[in-house]
Amino acid sequence: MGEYFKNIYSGLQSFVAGLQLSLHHYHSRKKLVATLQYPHEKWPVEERHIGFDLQDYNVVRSRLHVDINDCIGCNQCMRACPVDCIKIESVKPPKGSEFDPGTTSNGTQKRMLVARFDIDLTECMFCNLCTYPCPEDCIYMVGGPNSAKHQIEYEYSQRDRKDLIFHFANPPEEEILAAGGADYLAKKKGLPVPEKPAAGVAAKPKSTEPKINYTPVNAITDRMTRSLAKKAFTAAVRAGKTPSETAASVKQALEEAGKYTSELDAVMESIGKADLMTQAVQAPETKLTKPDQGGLDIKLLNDLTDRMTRSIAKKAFMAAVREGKDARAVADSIQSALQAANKFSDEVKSVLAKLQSAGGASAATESDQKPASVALNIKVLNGISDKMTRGLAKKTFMAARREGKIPAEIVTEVKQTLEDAGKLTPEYAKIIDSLQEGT
Amino acid sequence: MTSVIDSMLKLFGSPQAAGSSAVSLIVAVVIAGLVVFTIMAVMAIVAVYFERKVSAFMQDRIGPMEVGIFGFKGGKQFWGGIGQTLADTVKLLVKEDILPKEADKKLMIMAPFIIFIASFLTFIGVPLSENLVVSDFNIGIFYVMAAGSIGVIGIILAGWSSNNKWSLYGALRSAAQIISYEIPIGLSLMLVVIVAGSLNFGDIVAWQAEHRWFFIHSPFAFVAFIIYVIAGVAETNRTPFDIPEAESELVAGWMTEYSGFRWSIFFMSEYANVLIISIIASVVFLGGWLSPLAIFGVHFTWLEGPLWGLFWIFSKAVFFVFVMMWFRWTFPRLRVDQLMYFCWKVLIPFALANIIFISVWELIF
Amino acid sequence: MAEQLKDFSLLHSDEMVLNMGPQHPSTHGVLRLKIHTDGEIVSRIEPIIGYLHRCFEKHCEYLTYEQIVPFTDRTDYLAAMNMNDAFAIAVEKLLGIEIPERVQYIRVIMAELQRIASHLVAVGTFGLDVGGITPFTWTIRDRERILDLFEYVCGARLLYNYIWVGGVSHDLPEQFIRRTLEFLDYFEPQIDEYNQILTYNKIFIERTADVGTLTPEVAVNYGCTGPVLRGSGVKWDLRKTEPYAVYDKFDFDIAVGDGRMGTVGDTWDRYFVRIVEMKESVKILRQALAQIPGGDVHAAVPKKVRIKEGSVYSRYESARGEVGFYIIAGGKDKPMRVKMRSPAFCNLSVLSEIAEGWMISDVIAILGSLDIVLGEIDR
Amino acid sequence: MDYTLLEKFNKDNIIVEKIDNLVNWARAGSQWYFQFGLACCAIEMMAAAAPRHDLERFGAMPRATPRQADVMIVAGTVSIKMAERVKRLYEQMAEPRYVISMGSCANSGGPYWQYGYHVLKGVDLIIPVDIYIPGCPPRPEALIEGLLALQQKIREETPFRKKD
Amino acid sequence: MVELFEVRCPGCVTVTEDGNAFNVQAEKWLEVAKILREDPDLTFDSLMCLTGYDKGTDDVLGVAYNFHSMSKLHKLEIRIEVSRDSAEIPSIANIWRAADWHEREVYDLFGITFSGHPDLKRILLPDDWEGYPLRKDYETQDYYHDMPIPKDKTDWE
Repeated sequence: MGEYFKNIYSGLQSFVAGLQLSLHHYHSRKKLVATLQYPHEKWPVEERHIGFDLQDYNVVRSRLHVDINDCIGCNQCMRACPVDCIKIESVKPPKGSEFDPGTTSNGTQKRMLVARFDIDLTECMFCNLCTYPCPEDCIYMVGGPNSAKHQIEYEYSQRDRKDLIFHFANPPEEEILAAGGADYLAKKKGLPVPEKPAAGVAAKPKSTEPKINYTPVNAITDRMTRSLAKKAFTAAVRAGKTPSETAASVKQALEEAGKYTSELDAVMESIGKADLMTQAVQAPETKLTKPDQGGLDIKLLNDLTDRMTRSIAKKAFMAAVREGKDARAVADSIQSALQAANKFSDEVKSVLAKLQSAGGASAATESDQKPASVALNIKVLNGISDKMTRGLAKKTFMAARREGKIPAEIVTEVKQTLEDAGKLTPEYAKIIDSLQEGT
Repeated sequence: MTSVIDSMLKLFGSPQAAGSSAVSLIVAVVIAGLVVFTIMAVMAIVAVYFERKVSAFMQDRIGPMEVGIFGFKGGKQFWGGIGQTLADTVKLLVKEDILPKEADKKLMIMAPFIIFIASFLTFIGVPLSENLVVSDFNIGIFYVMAAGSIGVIGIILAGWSSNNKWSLYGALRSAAQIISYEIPIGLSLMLVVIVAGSLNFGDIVAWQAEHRWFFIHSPFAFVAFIIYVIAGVAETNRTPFDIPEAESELVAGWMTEYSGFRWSIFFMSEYANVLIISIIASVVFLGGWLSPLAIFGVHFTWLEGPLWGLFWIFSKAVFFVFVMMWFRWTFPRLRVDQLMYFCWKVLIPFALANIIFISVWELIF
Repeated sequence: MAEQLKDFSLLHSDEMVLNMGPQHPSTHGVLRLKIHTDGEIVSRIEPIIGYLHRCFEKHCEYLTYEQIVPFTDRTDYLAAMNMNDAFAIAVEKLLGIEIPERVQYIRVIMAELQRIASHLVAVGTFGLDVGGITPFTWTIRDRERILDLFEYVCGARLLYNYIWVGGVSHDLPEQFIRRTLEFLDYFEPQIDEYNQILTYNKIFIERTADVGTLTPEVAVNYGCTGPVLRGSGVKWDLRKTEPYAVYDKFDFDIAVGDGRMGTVGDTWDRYFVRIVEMKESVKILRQALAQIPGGDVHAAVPKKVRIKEGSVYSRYESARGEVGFYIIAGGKDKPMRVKMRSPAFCNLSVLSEIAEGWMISDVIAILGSLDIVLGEIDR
Repeated sequence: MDYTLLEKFNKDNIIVEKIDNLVNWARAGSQWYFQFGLACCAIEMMAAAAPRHDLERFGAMPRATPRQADVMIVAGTVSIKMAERVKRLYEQMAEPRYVISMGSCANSGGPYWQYGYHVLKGVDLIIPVDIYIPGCPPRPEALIEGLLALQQKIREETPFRKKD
Repeated sequence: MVELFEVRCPGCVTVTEDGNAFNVQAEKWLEVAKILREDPDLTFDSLMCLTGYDKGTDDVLGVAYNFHSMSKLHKLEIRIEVSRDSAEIPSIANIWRAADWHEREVYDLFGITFSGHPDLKRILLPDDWEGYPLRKDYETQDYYHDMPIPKDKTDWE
């Protein structure tokens, strides 16, 4: 019994101690409150002395900033970044051109023009590894010891993710052209390189010359011997030797380096037989898995603004292309996929129409062996009131159409699946029949 | 102690006239109902703001500051953000109010109103000042106890109908807790009735006017007061007994599936219960509308009027509300079986022993 | 009606599977507990992890040693400095390079500050699980001051990339030592405040004493380390038994659970070990700050870390227990395989053993006392 | 850019506002955020709710159930296994719901975008996001600035006017 | 240490070339494990770490066990190498309970099945995940429950 009361007494004592402590915090709140009222009092605030003075910080982790005219385009930060979120493209002016990229603030002469310096801050992990190797100290995190240039900056939350990609270098187009970056500019705009020799610029874009055909030399597996062989091969071709002479010179170069092995003989005759130059570069086909698709290009889907619709559309696009369907079937499968995820909007319809027209040119020539798969209108199936049956009907409808069945077969198949699912009511049957006439 | 409704009836013409009495009765009841509803709503809004500020200061931070009229005013000024709870209520009013598909729709809709009706009914019996009680029952305490216990039904209904394991757990736990803690409350209030001799609040306060305030009347009365406060905290599901809506365990107890306006009704009736418990405590144990100076025999006439009664009751009630908030932000939470052990093995034996001792005490003195 | 009630088999009450899902206020992150309960008593628990698996070990195959350091922060984000330190020590053991004295001292100071910060969060969230909300805000308020110190040194508040292979990225700013001593003087009375409001509170003791006791044999068998193992009375602390860096120069003792409030190895002991460890860390910090030598910090930082071949397993005492890095060198500057042995991974596997038979609110308390961090468990 | 409502009320202190502004003010004033801590950003979210940067000042109260939450702050890496849960929890939230994507991992997969086979590359692939907060982890002030930006976005909404 | 094994079970333990670990054949592993645990002057009572590795060159998957004795304070590393397609190692989960989850993790990320394990299923990845990620020849799948895994960087490459 005594222990019972002792237990209660010690309990009461601890309660009183706790209560007294929280009352103390309540009363002396003027002294104890530790709140920094953010929008009005910024970090660090000397008067409340919560933080320290900005100047004597070693370094500050906030937004990355690049002084672009100090950047010599050496790509050190790009290599140091563990996440590869820095993308630099620089244009090297050709040998004799008089273009002068200028000098950096501490006097080093810049040798190339940095055409693009993007940092994707949605991927950056703010680890500060890129600021150490920079020879010019032009990339640093804003604030801290360099607060003389920029106040600490961590307030840049955006509504759209694209604004979080910071483009630090955007030189005007004339400057890039002056630096001889015509083909770079063209590639960036995605136009086929040869057609657009920039008016007025004398420099002949080099890329259309026939290039040296390295395929036979690339067959050598071991990296060391391959690079040696390639060096000898290019020297021989440049000197204008015939294929058999180049093969001999390559063989001789490899023997000096002691790398020549018997299995290279096969490579040597392949060099002898193959023609050393590739013909002029034809029009660049789209980098699609199936070249025969003609103008059908995944890039067209890029102007779908909403990310989710775009990713669903691309998924359906890839699936359809992998089955080798023509443009219209591809557009149909994208449309049904989007409808299933009720993301189908008129904006998507316009994109799909463009897709069809781009693909249409090639589709017309292609012999249409499948019976004209009449574009059965899937919307008719929406008439089915019950959600479950409608989903089932649509699934079978799409599956049947994907195999390219003729409308009559599709109708029977849809009815069949509804039947064995015990969902087929006369009223639904009528809707499915109307599918056929109402195309 | 005349009740508001009787005075209103006299106002609208003599009660004998058959025709008018029915209409005037309805009008009087509706007006009284509205008055009580506004008191509960205003009390809930002020209590939420007060609670967030008190909890903030005890945790070394500042509560709501930016919303409302008195915003940031430099370093040391802390009482800003008045409009915060107003913003909360308006937002909750226009929030989407989800009823899950498998949930039992009708019960789910009914549950909040049952709980609200429970606290609404108890408000009617609770006196606010000398002759300011909505309807004066001569069985005051008994009625308040009975009306208060209806809320349990609503809680179980809410927990069961929202078809969610968490809310079922929360509902069963809180039902067990509220029912078992009504016994100590009943017993401690019964002590007062034994001594004061009547169930009516008016008589109890009158008794306290002649003798001393009840809680210092005798040592056993003080123990009864302590038991009442502890059981009152448990009755309104507040820490250290807030197991039903324990954030860290049951997500939000039986309120998990509720959102928007229905949830705000739960919130409002919870704070109404807190107010009811503290008003009853101040009336029964601390001499209701008697001014504290009366203890020392100092009688200022200008301190005696009905309005002053209202002021004294509310200051004592606010003190109790502060104590409840103080408990909430200091103590951790008890486990369910410890809670039951504490109720049945500690509170009830003490209360029963108290009744015996107090009756012996009354015989002697 | 009568005969229907006769056979009570109708009222079969089988177990209910309760799903404390990946999103739950008290699972310290994204852990899912599948709990088989009948009524309140828990009969079987199955922790399901993997909701924060971020492929750390796959990244290590593609990144160089310097680039892995920021990724080690992100595994145990509550004790990031300890993770950096553990990885750096492992690679230095593989490289076989000598670290200057000053760097060792700086690393010990950072490690101990980080241990205090991590224990503060552990104590705070454990209070939150048991219901006391105020201790949580007080501990996080004091932790903010440690984060200020870290920010003063390396700029970042939570994930630092400060301890590199062979040294540290920046030397201590000149005000650092004075400000840290200021913090230590401010911090010691705060620990007594936590004790007053939480540790010796009767309800807290009632909730945690004799709950989820972990016997030493089971702890060793499951590979538990750190405060969880020391809470069960096993005197095992890598800083003492296998001293790395300059820990052998300081005198501090290992906090061990002694069953003051209940049996040895219960939830209260595991919690109290962390409180005592904070006091020990303050003792170490005072000695380290007093004896710190001068010297260049970047002396032993190699230009490019290249390791021919070889493999190493090195252990380090982090706030949660024994962090081990098993590194197999990959020839050039990239490791072939880095395996991080995470203490919370083993500590969590004990949960199904010690939490059976208790009630749901106890499972929450036991989980809180294990102090797990999901980033480190799922890697 | 004036964030607080103080200036607005000071100018015309007669509170005659259209019903839109009242509702927007209420919604902006009480953003109850859904505790959705996944990884390191969750610790900074806790620090934002702690005494030094007090989220409660803006009326932001942490709610544990999706039903009573308005803002879902996705703080941390959304792994593939967790993605379905995120989507289901988002759908369980009551209607005027907003999403703040906090930290690089939630914005676009962050440091794990290249070799993270189990990491979802950006939470906006599964749920629509209102505000992206950069940082790894973003400072608590950055989170508060994100909340203020969301307040600004809410104020521009017109919930009661027909969407013409 | 080696001669002690020679006495107990001849011909099952060989020292690896870099000298600080032992190679054991998968078949003899249970036997050796029991010796490690029960032998009075070995008493390796705590399994420190269990690492799966894939050297990438020849098609061999390996598992490295690091043991430690709390009482005798000495450490030991044991490596077991198995062929890539028939990766089968006897499980030591019932000798050291710590191995239970670690073996599930190695199975999850490398695909080495541990025979005799109480419930061998994926621990980190979702159950219907194809492929074993930490193998060198693993390439990520395009879609999982129609969520794209490789990052679609087309709009800002």
